[in-house]
Amino acid sequence: MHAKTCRKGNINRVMRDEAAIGLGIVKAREEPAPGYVRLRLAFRAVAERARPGQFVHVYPVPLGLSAASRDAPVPQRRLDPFLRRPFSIHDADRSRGEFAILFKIIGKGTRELAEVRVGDALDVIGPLGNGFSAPVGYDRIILMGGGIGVAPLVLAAKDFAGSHRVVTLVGGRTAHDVLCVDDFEAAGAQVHVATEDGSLGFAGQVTDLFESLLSQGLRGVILACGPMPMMQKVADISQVAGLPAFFSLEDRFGCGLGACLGCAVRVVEPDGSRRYMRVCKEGPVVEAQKVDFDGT
Amino acid sequence: MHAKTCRKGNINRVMRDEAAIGLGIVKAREEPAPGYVRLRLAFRAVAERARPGQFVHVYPVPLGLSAASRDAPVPQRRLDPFLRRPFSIHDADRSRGEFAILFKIIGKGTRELAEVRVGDALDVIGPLGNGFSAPVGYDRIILMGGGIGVAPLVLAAKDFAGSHRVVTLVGGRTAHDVLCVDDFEAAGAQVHVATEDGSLGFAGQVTDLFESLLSQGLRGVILACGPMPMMQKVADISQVAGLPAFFSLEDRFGCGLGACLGCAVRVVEPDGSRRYMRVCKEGPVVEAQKVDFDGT
Amino acid sequence: MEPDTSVTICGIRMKNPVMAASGTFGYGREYGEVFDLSKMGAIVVKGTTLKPRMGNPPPRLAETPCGLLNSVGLENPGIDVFIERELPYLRGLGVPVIVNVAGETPEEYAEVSKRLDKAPGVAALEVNVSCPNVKKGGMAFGTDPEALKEVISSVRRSTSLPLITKLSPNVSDIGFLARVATNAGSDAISLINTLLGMAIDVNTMKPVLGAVFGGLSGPAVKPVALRMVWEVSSAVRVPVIGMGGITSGTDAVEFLLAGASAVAVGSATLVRPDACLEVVRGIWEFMKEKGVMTVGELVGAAKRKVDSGAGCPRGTRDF
Amino acid sequence: MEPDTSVTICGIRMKNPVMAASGTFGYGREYGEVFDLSKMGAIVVKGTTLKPRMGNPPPRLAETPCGLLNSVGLENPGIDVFIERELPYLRGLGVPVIVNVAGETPEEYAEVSKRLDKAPGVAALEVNVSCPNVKKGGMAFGTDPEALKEVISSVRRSTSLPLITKLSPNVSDIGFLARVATNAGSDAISLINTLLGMAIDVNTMKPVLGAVFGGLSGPAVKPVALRMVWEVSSAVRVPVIGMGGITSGTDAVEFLLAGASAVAVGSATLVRPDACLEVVRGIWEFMKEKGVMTVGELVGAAKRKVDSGAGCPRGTRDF
Ligand SMILES: Cc1cc2nc3c(=O)[nH]c(=O)nc-3n(C[C@H](O)[C@H](O)[C@H](O)COP(=O)(O)OP(=O)(O)OC[C@H]3O[C@@H](n4cnc5c(N)ncnc54)[C@H](O)[C@@H]3O)c2cc1C
Ligand SMILES: Cc1cc2nc3c(=O)[nH]c(=O)nc-3n(C[C@H](O)[C@H](O)[C@H](O)COP(=O)(O)OP(=O)(O)OC[C@H]3O[C@@H](n4cnc5c(N)ncnc54)[C@H](O)[C@@H]3O)c2cc1C
Ligand SMILES: Cc1cc2nc3c(=O)[nH]c(=O)nc-3n(C[C@H](O)[C@H](O)[C@H](O)COP(=O)(O)O)c2cc1C
Ligand SMILES: Cc1cc2nc3c(=O)[nH]c(=O)nc-3n(C[C@H](O)[C@H](O)[C@H](O)COP(=O)(O)O)c2cc1C
Ligand code: FES
Ligand code: FES
Repeated sequence: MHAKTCRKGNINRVMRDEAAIGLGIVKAREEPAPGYVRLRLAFRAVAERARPGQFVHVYPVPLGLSAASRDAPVPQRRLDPFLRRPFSIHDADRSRGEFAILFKIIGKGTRELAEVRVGDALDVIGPLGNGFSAPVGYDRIILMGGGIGVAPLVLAAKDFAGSHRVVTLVGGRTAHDVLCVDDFEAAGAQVHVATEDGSLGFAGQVTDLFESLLSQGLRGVILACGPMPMMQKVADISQVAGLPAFFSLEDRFGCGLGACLGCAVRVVEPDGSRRYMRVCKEGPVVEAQKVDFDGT
Repeated sequence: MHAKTCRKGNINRVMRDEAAIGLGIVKAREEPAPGYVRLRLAFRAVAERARPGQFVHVYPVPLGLSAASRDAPVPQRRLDPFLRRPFSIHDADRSRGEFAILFKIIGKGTRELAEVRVGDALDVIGPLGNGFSAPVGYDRIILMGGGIGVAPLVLAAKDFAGSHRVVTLVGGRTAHDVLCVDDFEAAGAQVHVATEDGSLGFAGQVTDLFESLLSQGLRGVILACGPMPMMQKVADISQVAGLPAFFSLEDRFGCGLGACLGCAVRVVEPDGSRRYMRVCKEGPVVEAQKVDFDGT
Repeated sequence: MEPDTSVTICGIRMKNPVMAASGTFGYGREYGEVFDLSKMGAIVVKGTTLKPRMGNPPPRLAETPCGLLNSVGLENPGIDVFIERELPYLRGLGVPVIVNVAGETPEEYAEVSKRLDKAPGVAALEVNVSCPNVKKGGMAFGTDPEALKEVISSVRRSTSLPLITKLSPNVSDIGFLARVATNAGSDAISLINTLLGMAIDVNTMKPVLGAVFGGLSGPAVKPVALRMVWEVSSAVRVPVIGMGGITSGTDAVEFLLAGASAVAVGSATLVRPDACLEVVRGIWEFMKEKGVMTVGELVGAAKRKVDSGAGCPRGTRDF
Repeated sequence: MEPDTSVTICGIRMKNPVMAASGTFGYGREYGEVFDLSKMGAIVVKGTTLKPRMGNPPPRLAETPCGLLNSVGLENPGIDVFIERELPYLRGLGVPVIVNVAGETPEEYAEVSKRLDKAPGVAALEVNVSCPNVKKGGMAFGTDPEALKEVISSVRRSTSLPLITKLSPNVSDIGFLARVATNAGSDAISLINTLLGMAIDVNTMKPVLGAVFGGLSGPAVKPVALRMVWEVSSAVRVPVIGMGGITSGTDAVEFLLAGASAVAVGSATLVRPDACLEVVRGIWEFMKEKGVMTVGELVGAAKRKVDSGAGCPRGTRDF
């Protein structure tokens, strides 16, 4: 059923039980580390539906409170930057109707998004995508995040805490790039840190840490997010270890809804054939062994 | 002589005794009427050099105090809107190093410019253009403004007040479009108002009021600013009355410096030949009889 | 009296002149979850070929100033799967469905068109002549008049459905190609498809797109699209469907004034799923405000003003 | 060691690869009041014709999304006035001066070139083949291979100065036209000139520009410009001067990576008078950061990466 299109004011709209489209009001903004910003947004329909591993598609320019309260049916949007940006749902407080994103400032869009102030309104569609799920038969979840890859794992740690034991491996180049350790601990997860320069925790890549923990007997379902080279290593290691692994993938998104075929990752089907999969709709979470790393 | 290019911080630069280029800090913002905004900007080099009838060329997106204080040699500028916008210098307080612009919200750029907050920094070049001047032999200046055309006349009223008697004719469609009457009176000018709907002052166009005052014996140098059809009437009437008249013209500007030939108004030379004149450099003030209204 | 936004293009009656542009609306399903598709003028589905196509390697999108590049590469499940799995859904929407047809040879275009000719629920075909013609060494059908004639003629022979030719903007003389297409039997012209472009990532020092080149769309291309609509609607007598950078009702009105009889919205939908409806509303509000009662009054109105003296024709302008 | 930004293009030694693009820098005087012009790579002056030209009626400019349209119409005082009044000033700046030459017939181009050949202080000629050819019914020299060949050949015969042909982007196959120009004797290719476009004012329901059509420039066209630079630098062996939408050092580096040996900055100068110097600084900083010592290392580097396997050539891409 279609929710009615409301032409006035800041009323958000739910799209056929799946995702909502509308304005998220910025409730809090913090910089957990230089170059990283965490925003807490009030948008009940998104927060209530959010599952770990899903994402929101956000127009990266804050509209300001005035814009949100104005009589405009759709808030005035700029033409540049043109596209929305995808961000993982980092956290969700379903009872308060709020969710969070955590992002790294890297380009035009995130630079603008970093300028939001509390009270600004952001144009959001979400939650989108499939989200993480754990196959039965494992009582432990192993979360692995490289750099900003930890963003989707915090909600995963919280949500899986009820049903699983959660171990988190957080990697970064230096201690400055290691994010969210407190959040994982607050969620009751056991946390291991790796830094490439050895400035914090294990000295080496997070995949090296992973191998070392595996050799100490760690077992569980792997949910990982990070740069492609890291993912490929995780795929290889988990295959050797015989553990199920799932990735939250990144790609350049257009619509975010599965319509434009702009986001593509090559996957191997069970019959060995290859095809491009829509990361936004059939992902962003993909089974590790399905990804055809040669095609990326 | 070239002033040194200063690569850091908010230091403004004077271009060969003429104009300055740099950041103007917003000191005050008010809306004298709905849809009109007046900004007072601190930029000493502009304020000190400003003559009535000159303009500033402004990039219409506020940069924010943070941007201004950042280590960027040139403030980050957006790509859309792309061009600067020209605005007449509306007022100048040379001792405080501040000047004002008064503008009407009409499109993309002025909509953004209207959003500035006190403390924001604007990228400004100015003062540019020739400015008003009065031929000798007249002790009275007749200022005529239609709508937002009053913007450049306030500084004219103030500056000519020392040497001339100043009469101001302000026209608008309704009483709401009649701006700056207080300012003209504060400058010691005698003010006549005309509204097309008769809601304030004389009922009719400002050019009708002008004719009526002429018939009552008014004489002087006419300095006018308004839409083209009004200008054409003023040109005709002043020619018949044998009075010198000068216009501040509007056109779409590119560089504002005379280099791109993007701003053109067709003028008649003394020998009767026609050519396009660069409004930004040879104007924006032009002798009324010089304008070839057929070529606009 | 309220403005009437309905239009009829090659016999297809539409509630309003706004279509979803091919390739940005999939086969409709994804947007069907977001808003009521029956409010649209028409839906042009994604480029469909005889055989399934895998499409190009990622990345397939790159944002550019006020626009985007795409190199999707006509990924589609092939015409038979389309007819079997997608068309029934589309047919049920109560909106004219236009199928964007692509191929590598005139024969392939003809075969796809023939299969669609028999499929109920197709309102018209849009012949996409901007994809590469491998037979002819990579030269697109849309830029070579001979090849264009051949493709349109063979499609014409294989179907009685209304034919819309979608022209490529990467040409010197778009009006000429439009005449070639209509002479070969096209009932309407749609334009513009994307402008060939590219982006380079200075960090990796490589092209951003996996396919190196991609098609530019979005507001950045609007001035070029408007000019081509103006030229084509002067060159041919068939209806013109204008697109390229439309994000608002005002943009759409510009295209109508330039001579388009209908418009399509592409990239804007990627940002605002219901962009088409926003555009419809904007057109309606513009008509209301100006007291324009039918879309027809707007079509080509700017041209009539210029013809009557307010500007110079193409031959006399200088740059 | 510090990066060396100097380059030599057809024997013209430049401090850096950044030129002011023709038509946006006048004859230099206005910007000479704003910053030290001797820091520029080169100055290309505005299009100059045999006789004075009045230019087009206003409005001549229209802002568009991330760009602008202009229809200045080659307003200029004519070659003799240029040589007498403007060249002496330019000569004194200590920067290579390139004169943009335009005309309505091959003979006119040749005559202008001949007069410049004898004028001291001209480093090269840029032959602007994108202005209308009235003789040939409004078809621009830059889109007709035969006409292009004729113009470049006759200019070639009338001067020994280095010749740069400035190509129009409004064509199907820019690489082919570049080959025509170099075969006719051009020593370098510059591109892109503006894309033909238009804007319509929905309030007046008329085109914004007095001349109806205008040329689109600025960031909006950058993806098209980059692609054409990539194509042309693959099609010819002479140096390519790239332009179209450059506003930063990063933009310029993209053009170098795509195969340009130097770049020009046009529209950006209208917004930031010293945009060229900003671009120079940005290139320098990029080189410094990446440890690139000479501009030559950047030229075409993205192409070398793709040739070595990271992408597909033009013939195989799809849209
Ligand atoms: C499903 C998903 C979830 C994500 N979650 C997060 C998150 O939680 N936190 C976070 O910091 N980042 C996340 N990203 C990456 C984030 O979307 C990009 O960093 C962001 O889009 C960059 O935008 P920009 O304008 O700053 O960069 P620009 O380089 O200016 O962007 C230009 C274009 O490229 C796209 N783009 C550039 N880099 C990336 C990238 N790495 N991934 C996808 N698109 C890119 C942009 O969206 C835009 O369309 C996620 C990406 C995806 C696909
Ligand atoms: C010398 C001069 C002095 C001016 N002084 C004032 C003033 O004091 N107060 C004031 O309100 N306005 C003034 N104007 C007009 C003002 O520049 C325009 O209203 C403003 O540029 C509109 O910008 P926009 O982005 O809101 O409109 P848009 O329509 O979005 O602008 C699109 C483009 O057209 C140009 N443009 C649109 N309308 C005009 C116009 N009427 N005149 C010039 N360019 C235009 C813009 O600069 C921009 O390049 C002056 C113009 C000139 C030439
Ligand atoms: C992601 C994407 C995919 C497209 N796929 C097709 C296609 O399959 N067939 C086609 O004819 N045009 C295709 N186009 C072009 C659009 O239909 C349209 O002509 C173009 O994008 C210009 O309109 P716009 O600026 O509104 O997007 C595609 C455009 C985009 C952005
Ligand atoms: C106002 C203006 C005037 C121009 N005049 C000329 C000209 O006289 N001759 C010419 O070859 N190109 C001319 N051009 C084109 C530019 O030199 C340049 O090729 C084009 O604008 C693309 O670069 P840009 O995006 O950096 O502006 C002009 C461009 C503008 C904006
Ligand atoms: S982003 Fe459009 S299909 Fe995934
Ligand atoms: S705006 Fe460039 S010459 Fe006047």
